[in-house]
Amino acid sequence: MNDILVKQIIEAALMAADAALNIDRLMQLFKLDDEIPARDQIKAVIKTLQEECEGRGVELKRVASGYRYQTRSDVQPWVARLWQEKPPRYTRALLETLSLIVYRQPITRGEIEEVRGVGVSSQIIKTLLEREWVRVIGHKEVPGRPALYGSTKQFLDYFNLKSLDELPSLAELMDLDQVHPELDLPEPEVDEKVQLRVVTDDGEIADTNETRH
Amino acid sequence: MNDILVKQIIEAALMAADAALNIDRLMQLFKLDDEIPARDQIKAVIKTLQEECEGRGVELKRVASGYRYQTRSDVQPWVARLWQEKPPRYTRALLETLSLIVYRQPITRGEIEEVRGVGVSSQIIKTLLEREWVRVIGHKEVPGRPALYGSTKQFLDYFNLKSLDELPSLAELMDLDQVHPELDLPEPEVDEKVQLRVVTDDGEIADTNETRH
Amino acid sequence: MMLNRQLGYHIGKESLVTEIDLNSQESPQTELPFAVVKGEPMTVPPQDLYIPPDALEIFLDAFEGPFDLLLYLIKRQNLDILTLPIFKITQQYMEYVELMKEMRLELAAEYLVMAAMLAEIKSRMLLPRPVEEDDEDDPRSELMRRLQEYEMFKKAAEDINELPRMYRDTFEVSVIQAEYEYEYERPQPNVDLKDVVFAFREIMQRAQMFASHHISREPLSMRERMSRILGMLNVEDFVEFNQFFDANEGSSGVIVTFLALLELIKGHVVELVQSEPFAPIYVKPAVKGPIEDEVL
Repeated sequence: MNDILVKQIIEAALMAADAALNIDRLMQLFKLDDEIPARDQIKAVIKTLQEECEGRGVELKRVASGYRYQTRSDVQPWVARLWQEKPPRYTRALLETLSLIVYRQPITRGEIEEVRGVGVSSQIIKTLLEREWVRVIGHKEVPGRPALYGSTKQFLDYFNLKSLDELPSLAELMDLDQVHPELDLPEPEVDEKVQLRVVTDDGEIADTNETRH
Repeated sequence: MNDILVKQIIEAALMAADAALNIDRLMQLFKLDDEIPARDQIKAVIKTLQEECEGRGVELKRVASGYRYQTRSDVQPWVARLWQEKPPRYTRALLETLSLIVYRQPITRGEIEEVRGVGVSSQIIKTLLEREWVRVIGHKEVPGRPALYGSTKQFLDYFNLKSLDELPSLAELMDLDQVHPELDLPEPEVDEKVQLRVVTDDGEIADTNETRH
Repeated sequence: MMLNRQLGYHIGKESLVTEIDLNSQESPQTELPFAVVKGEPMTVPPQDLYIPPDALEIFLDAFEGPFDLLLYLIKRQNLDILTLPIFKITQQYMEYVELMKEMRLELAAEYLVMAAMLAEIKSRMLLPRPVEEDDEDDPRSELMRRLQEYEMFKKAAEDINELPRMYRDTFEVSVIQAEYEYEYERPQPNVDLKDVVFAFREIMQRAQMFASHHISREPLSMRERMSRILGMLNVEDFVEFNQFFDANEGSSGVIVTFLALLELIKGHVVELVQSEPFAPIYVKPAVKGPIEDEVL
């Protein structure tokens, strides 16, 4: 494989990865190729890539777990404004997944998909795990041993609940009027709001555009 | 603010953002500064950044909702090995439904079924709505007030398109109207018009068309 | 319009494909075999009319409806839609439909509608037509127009499938943000409990016909208890049965715990072990060996 392609692959992988990658991990990218680049070659490529960051807005840093691209600290005050203006929002798919985990725990991803009728993206599960609202509490002893998800104490804390019992039951939910007094739920328009989210929920971008029209 | 810093900030912001950023959004990063770079300056910076991607593993691509850095498709086979998960694939039924919504928007489910000659499952519509590739853009004033579906910016973003104009043009209807001139078939241009109408959601699209690379 | 049966057929098919999408390592769906017959994958539709009986249903599944099947019949013989050989096609189409009926397949209504349409066109073609009549009354016109239109979108769908697509052909770049002096933390989305509760209500409304009444009456406290039991088993592999019960919770608490344990055993999530009669009963996770972390 030619050197340019190796360099392109390594740059792209480091830029697309969610976390730092070490040399071993980078070498694995080539495992299906006839010729795996040598460790030294990869190191040399990284060095070149680092040099090429000279004067740019990002740098290729070495951290404990490997190498990663990150924004330069001198530009970070501006970059951070991307998130300061508007906190991101969750999609309805995520909220539905969360609600199923809360109400139907322990539950597997497959079971969630079955009820929802559509696939659940790994991203959603990952976000919920990172937020520490759900966790893997076991594995179901069926083929594939899928993880079983349940809600956490952090979930209860965030929503100021002492226990899940404080959530309205399904029967209560189906009869909205009954729910109102207890939960102080707003009018059914909430549903509309949630639906609107589905439409505009690429977060900030949709909204900034809206302001221009 | 000096030009180098502006360029570094824009590069870092585009690389750190989760989604594409448009020029307005990039200008907002400087709103607390004494001097906000002009729109033209930002465009020029983007052009330079695009040129600097030449020969690299990533490119700065223009899509419907703005600019985003993404990995080049030539390195995709290697970069994809970072993740175990395979990208989702879509059924023909879903893609046919999507193509009807995209090319014939606004369109009702009944009209889609009419062309396809089979029912469109709710599943498919749900998946498309959830992916945010299509949305309900109104209701047809006929009995039942069926929803009218249209495509979204997210659809364009996902498929690497700046606007509906970039979609492959519909195959021309064969010479059916030549053989049967009285059939009064809709000209393909009808669809083009619909496309143009929908495209107007981003003012910048038009004036940066020529900067595509 | 659409029969319920047809709807069921599509839902079943769609969820099947979703399943494949999530787990399969296959290359694009167009290369998927139509069927596996006697161990041999069939990657192309059979060239003659004979379809092995066990493949017929899947064969039918390979088509997106009567237009698709008709197009296939026309293309297979290098025929032109514009000179739609209605007799030949009708004959072949009917042979398929008959075959499907013989197999007692639940034939989608659309296929029968098309059969009727073809039969009608055929009979009108047989009627003598006045010489001065123009093409407008060609009985085939409407069918030809619709076939063409369908073919156009079939092609458009293929084109869309070819477009470079996120995660299949490209990934977005997302570099880490440097820490800087203000120690800025990315804000997490705020969620209102109402949104979670309403999301659940909505799924349940949608999925009501699938929900078992038994499950919907389950008290949430039992679900929570199931999670708590599994949490204890995460820390320790073997926990003595008695340890799950807290007398301070009163009889209702004990019952909830007991039901939760039964539910977990039923779901093959935990197992009970007892070395000999009257020895302490232990609860352990049903999974043997180390639990692999979910790959995300």
